[in-house]
Amino acid sequence: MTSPTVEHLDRGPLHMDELARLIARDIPTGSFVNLGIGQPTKIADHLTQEQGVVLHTENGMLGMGRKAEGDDIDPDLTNAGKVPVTETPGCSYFHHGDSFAMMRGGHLDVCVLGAFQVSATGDLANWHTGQPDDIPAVGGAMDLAIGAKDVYVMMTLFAKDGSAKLVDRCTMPLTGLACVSRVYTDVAVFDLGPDGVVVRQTFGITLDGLRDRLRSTGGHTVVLART
Amino acid sequence: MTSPTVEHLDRGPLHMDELARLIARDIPTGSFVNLGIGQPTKIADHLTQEQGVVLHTENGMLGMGRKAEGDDIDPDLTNAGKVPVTETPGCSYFHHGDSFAMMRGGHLDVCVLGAFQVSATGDLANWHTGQPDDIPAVGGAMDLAIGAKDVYVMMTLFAKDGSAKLVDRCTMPLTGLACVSRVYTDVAVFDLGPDGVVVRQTFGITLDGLRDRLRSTGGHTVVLART
Amino acid sequence: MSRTRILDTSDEAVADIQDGATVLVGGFGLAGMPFDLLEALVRQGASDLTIVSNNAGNGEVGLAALLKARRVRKVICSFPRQSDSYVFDALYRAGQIELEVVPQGNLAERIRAAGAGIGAFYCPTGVGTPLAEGKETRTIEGRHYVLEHPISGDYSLISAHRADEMGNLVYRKTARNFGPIMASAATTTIVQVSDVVATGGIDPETVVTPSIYVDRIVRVEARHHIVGGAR
Amino acid sequence: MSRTRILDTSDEAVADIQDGATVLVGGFGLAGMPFDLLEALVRQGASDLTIVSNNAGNGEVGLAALLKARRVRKVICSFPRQSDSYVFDALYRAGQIELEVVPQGNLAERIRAAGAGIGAFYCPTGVGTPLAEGKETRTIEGRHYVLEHPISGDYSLISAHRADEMGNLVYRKTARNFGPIMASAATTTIVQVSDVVATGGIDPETVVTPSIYVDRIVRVEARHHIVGGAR
Repeated sequence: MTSPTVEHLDRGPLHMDELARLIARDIPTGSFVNLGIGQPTKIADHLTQEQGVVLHTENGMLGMGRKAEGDDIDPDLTNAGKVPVTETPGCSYFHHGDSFAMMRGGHLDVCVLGAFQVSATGDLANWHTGQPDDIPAVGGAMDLAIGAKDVYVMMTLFAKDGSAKLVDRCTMPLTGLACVSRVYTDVAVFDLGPDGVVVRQTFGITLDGLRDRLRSTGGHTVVLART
Repeated sequence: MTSPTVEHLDRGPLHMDELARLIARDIPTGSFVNLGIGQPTKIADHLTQEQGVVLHTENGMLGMGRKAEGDDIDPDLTNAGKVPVTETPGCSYFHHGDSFAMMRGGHLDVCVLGAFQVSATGDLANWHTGQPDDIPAVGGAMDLAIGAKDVYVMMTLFAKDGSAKLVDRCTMPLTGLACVSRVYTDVAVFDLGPDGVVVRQTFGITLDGLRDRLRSTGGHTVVLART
Repeated sequence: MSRTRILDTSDEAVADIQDGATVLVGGFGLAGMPFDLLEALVRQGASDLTIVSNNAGNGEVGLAALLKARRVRKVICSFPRQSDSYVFDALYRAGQIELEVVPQGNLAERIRAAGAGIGAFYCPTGVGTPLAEGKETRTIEGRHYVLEHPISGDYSLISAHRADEMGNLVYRKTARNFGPIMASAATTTIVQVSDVVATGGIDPETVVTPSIYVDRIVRVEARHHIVGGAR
Repeated sequence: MSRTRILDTSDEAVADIQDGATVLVGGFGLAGMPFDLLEALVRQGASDLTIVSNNAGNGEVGLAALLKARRVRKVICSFPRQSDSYVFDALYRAGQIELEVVPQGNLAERIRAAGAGIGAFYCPTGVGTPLAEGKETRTIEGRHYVLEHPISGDYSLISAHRADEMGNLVYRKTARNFGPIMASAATTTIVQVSDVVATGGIDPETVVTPSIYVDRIVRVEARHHIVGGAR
C-alpha cells in the first residue's frame, strides 16, 4: 500500500502555502476536518469542491465556508480564530457542549494543528511556550489533540534559532500525549506510528541530509525510510 | 407560615379524583412539573389555566397538553405512558439526553409519583414489587425520584391487604433514598422532613385515629401534628 | 466518518450487520421506532444480537418482530413491560432472553457519554437501589453518586422525519427521543426517514443531528401504528 | 424555577447580583457576548466577582469593561489572550486578577455537567499536561482520563437572538456557543435578546433553550461590534 520515501531534490523547502496545498491534497475525500488557528487555516484555500471535505469549527458549526468579506461579514458567524466566515450548503449549528462532544467523541477524521514541538512518539506541545511572562491560553488545543481520528501537525521543521521542532522529548508544556500521527514540515513529511518515525517525502534535502541536520541539533530520534 | 393539622371529619377518605384535585391546588403557580404514569396523570385535569403550570414529559417535551382524542392523535406525540397527547403554546421538544439532564439537574419544581411504599425518611419504592415472577421495569422512576426539587407521592395509605404503605422502612426494592418530601393519600397528607413525619390534614379520620390505624399495621413511625 | 450514503432499500442499509452485533434501536414505544430497518434486519438474519432500546417491543412489529424471530440474545432497556410486550414477556419468562434494566436517564446519559468521548461519569440516579448494586459509589460535596459507563453500539438504527442529501436530520415531536444520542454512539448509524430534501433544504439553525453522525439513509413510506400504552 | 420574567431594562435584570458572585458569561470573543447586561453590571457595582467565560474580554467593551472597572477577582476561561485583550493582559501581568485556564471542551462539558446533575466525569482531554496536574486520573479500557468536576454559577448572563414570552430561546449562527449550556448551569439565568415574540411564535421543534432554564429576559437594540482576532 505504501510507496518508498520520495526525495524531492529539484527544489528547495516548501513555502507554507505549498505545504498547505500538499496537506489539502492528502485529506481523504468526504472527511470531516478541523483546521487549527494560524497556518493550518490556509489549507482550506486548497481543498477542492470534488473532495467534499466538511470543515468543523469548535465554536459550534459544521460546514464552515470561506472567510467572509465585505457585506458577507456577520459578527454572529466566526471561526475559532474569531475571523468572520461564511456558510456552505448543508451546514449546521450547535452549542459548545455538543461541538466538543463531537470532537472528543472521535467523530472528526482529521485535525491539523500548528506546533512548537512534536516528539518522536507523537506528543504535542503547541499551547504555551513555557516562558514565565507568557499568558497561558489553551483554547481548544487540548481537545483537538485528543479528539480527531488523525491529528496532523503543520510546522517548519526548525525553529528560528535552528533547533529542531521534531524532538526526542518535548521540553515545552504538553498539549497531548501520543496524539500526532503525521507531521508536515517545509523539509519533510513524517509518519509517527508503531514503526517509529518514517519519512514519507523530503523537499530540497536528501534523507541522509535530513538525518544529519536533525542530528546536528542534538536529536537522537531514528528517522526511517519508507520502503 | 404553617397552619395546624386540619382534621376533615365531615367526610370519608378522598377518592383518587379528589386527591388529584387537592394535589393540583397545592402545586405552586408557574411550576415546571412532571406527573408520573398511572394515578398522577389525573392531576393534569385539575390544573387551572391561571396556575400556568408547565408539564414536562421525560420522553422529550416541555409544555405537554391534554390527552389527544380523535383527529388530534399523532403517533409521534405521546406522553411517558405512550398515550397520545397534544401541544400547548410555548412547548418545546428535545432529545432524551437533554430531557433527563433537565430532570437530573434539578430544574423541575415538582414531580408526583405513585408508590408501593414510602418510608418515614422519604425512601421510595415504586418500581418493582420484588416478586420473582414480576418482570423488572424501571423506566424513568429512579431519575424522577432524585431529579425534582420536590417529589410528591400520590397513593392510597393502605394496600388492599390492609398493610400501611407509609412504613418505617421499605421492604420492597428501592427507587430512591430520602427523596420524597410529601405524601398525598386518601386519608391523610404528610410532610416528610427534618422534623419527621408531620400530618398536614386528614380525611374522614382523626389524627389519633390515623395513629391507631398505622400502629395496628405494625408501624412504629411517630406521626406528628402540625402546630 | 465519511460521507453519508443514501440507499434505495432498507435491506441494503442493514446488509452488513453481523451475528453478535450490539445494535442501538431508537424509539420510545412506537414513536421513533425504525420499523422498516428492523423488518429488514429480520429478513437479513443476523442473530445473537444485543439490543439497546428504551423498551422491548410492542405487539409483533418492529423490535418485537426481531425478538419473535429469536435473533436477540440480550436486551438492555429501561422499561421492557408494555401493555403489548407479550413477545418479550414470554421469552423472558421462558429464560430465553437476557435482560439488563437501566434507569431511563442513565440509559440516555450513558449513550450520550459514548458519543461524547466521556470515559465514565458519577450519576445520582439509582443510588442505594438494586440497580446500583456492585457499582462503584462516591460522595461529592455531600451528595451520593454511582459510577456509570458509556454504552456504545456497532450500529444504530433510528427513525427521523427528514434528511437532506448530506445527511443532516430533523425529527418530529416526541419521536426525536433517543435518535440524536444513538446517532452519535454507534460505529455505523443507519436512519430511515420519510423525506429526503436537497442539501440546503434544512435551515442550519434547526438541524438536530448533524450529518457527521449519519452513515446511511433510506427513505421509507410513512406509516402509523396503533400506540400501545405502558402497563 | 418559576416563570420567566420579561424586564424593561438591563439594570433591573442584574440588580440583585451580589459581591462575590460567580457569573457565567456567554460568548466566544464578541459573538454572543451579552454587552448590555455586562454594561448594566458595571453600573450596578457588584465586585469581587468570579467570571466564567471562554475569553477574558476584547477592547474595552462587554467583559473587558467589567474587568477595567476592577470588579473581577478571578477569571476561569480557555483563552484569555486575544489581539485586543489588553485590559486583561495588563491586570494579569500586574498580578491584579486570578486566572484559571481550562481546556475549552472541558469548560463546556463541566458547565453542561452542572446543568445536567452529573457529579463528575472522566475526560480524556489534557491527560499528561500541566492543566491536569493534581487531578485524579484513571485508566478505563486502556484509555487515560482525568476526573473533571462541574462548574456552576450563581448567575448566567447570555445573549440570544429571539425569545418568546414564555422564555424559550433561539440563537443566531455561531453566537449560540456557550448560551444553552450556561443557561442550564446557573441558579439565575438572565438573557438579552434582540426580539421578543408572543408565546407560540417559535416553532417548538426549533427551540434551543427551553423556557425552564430562563429566569429573566431583556430586549435590547441589536448592535454590531468589530470582531477581534485571536492572539
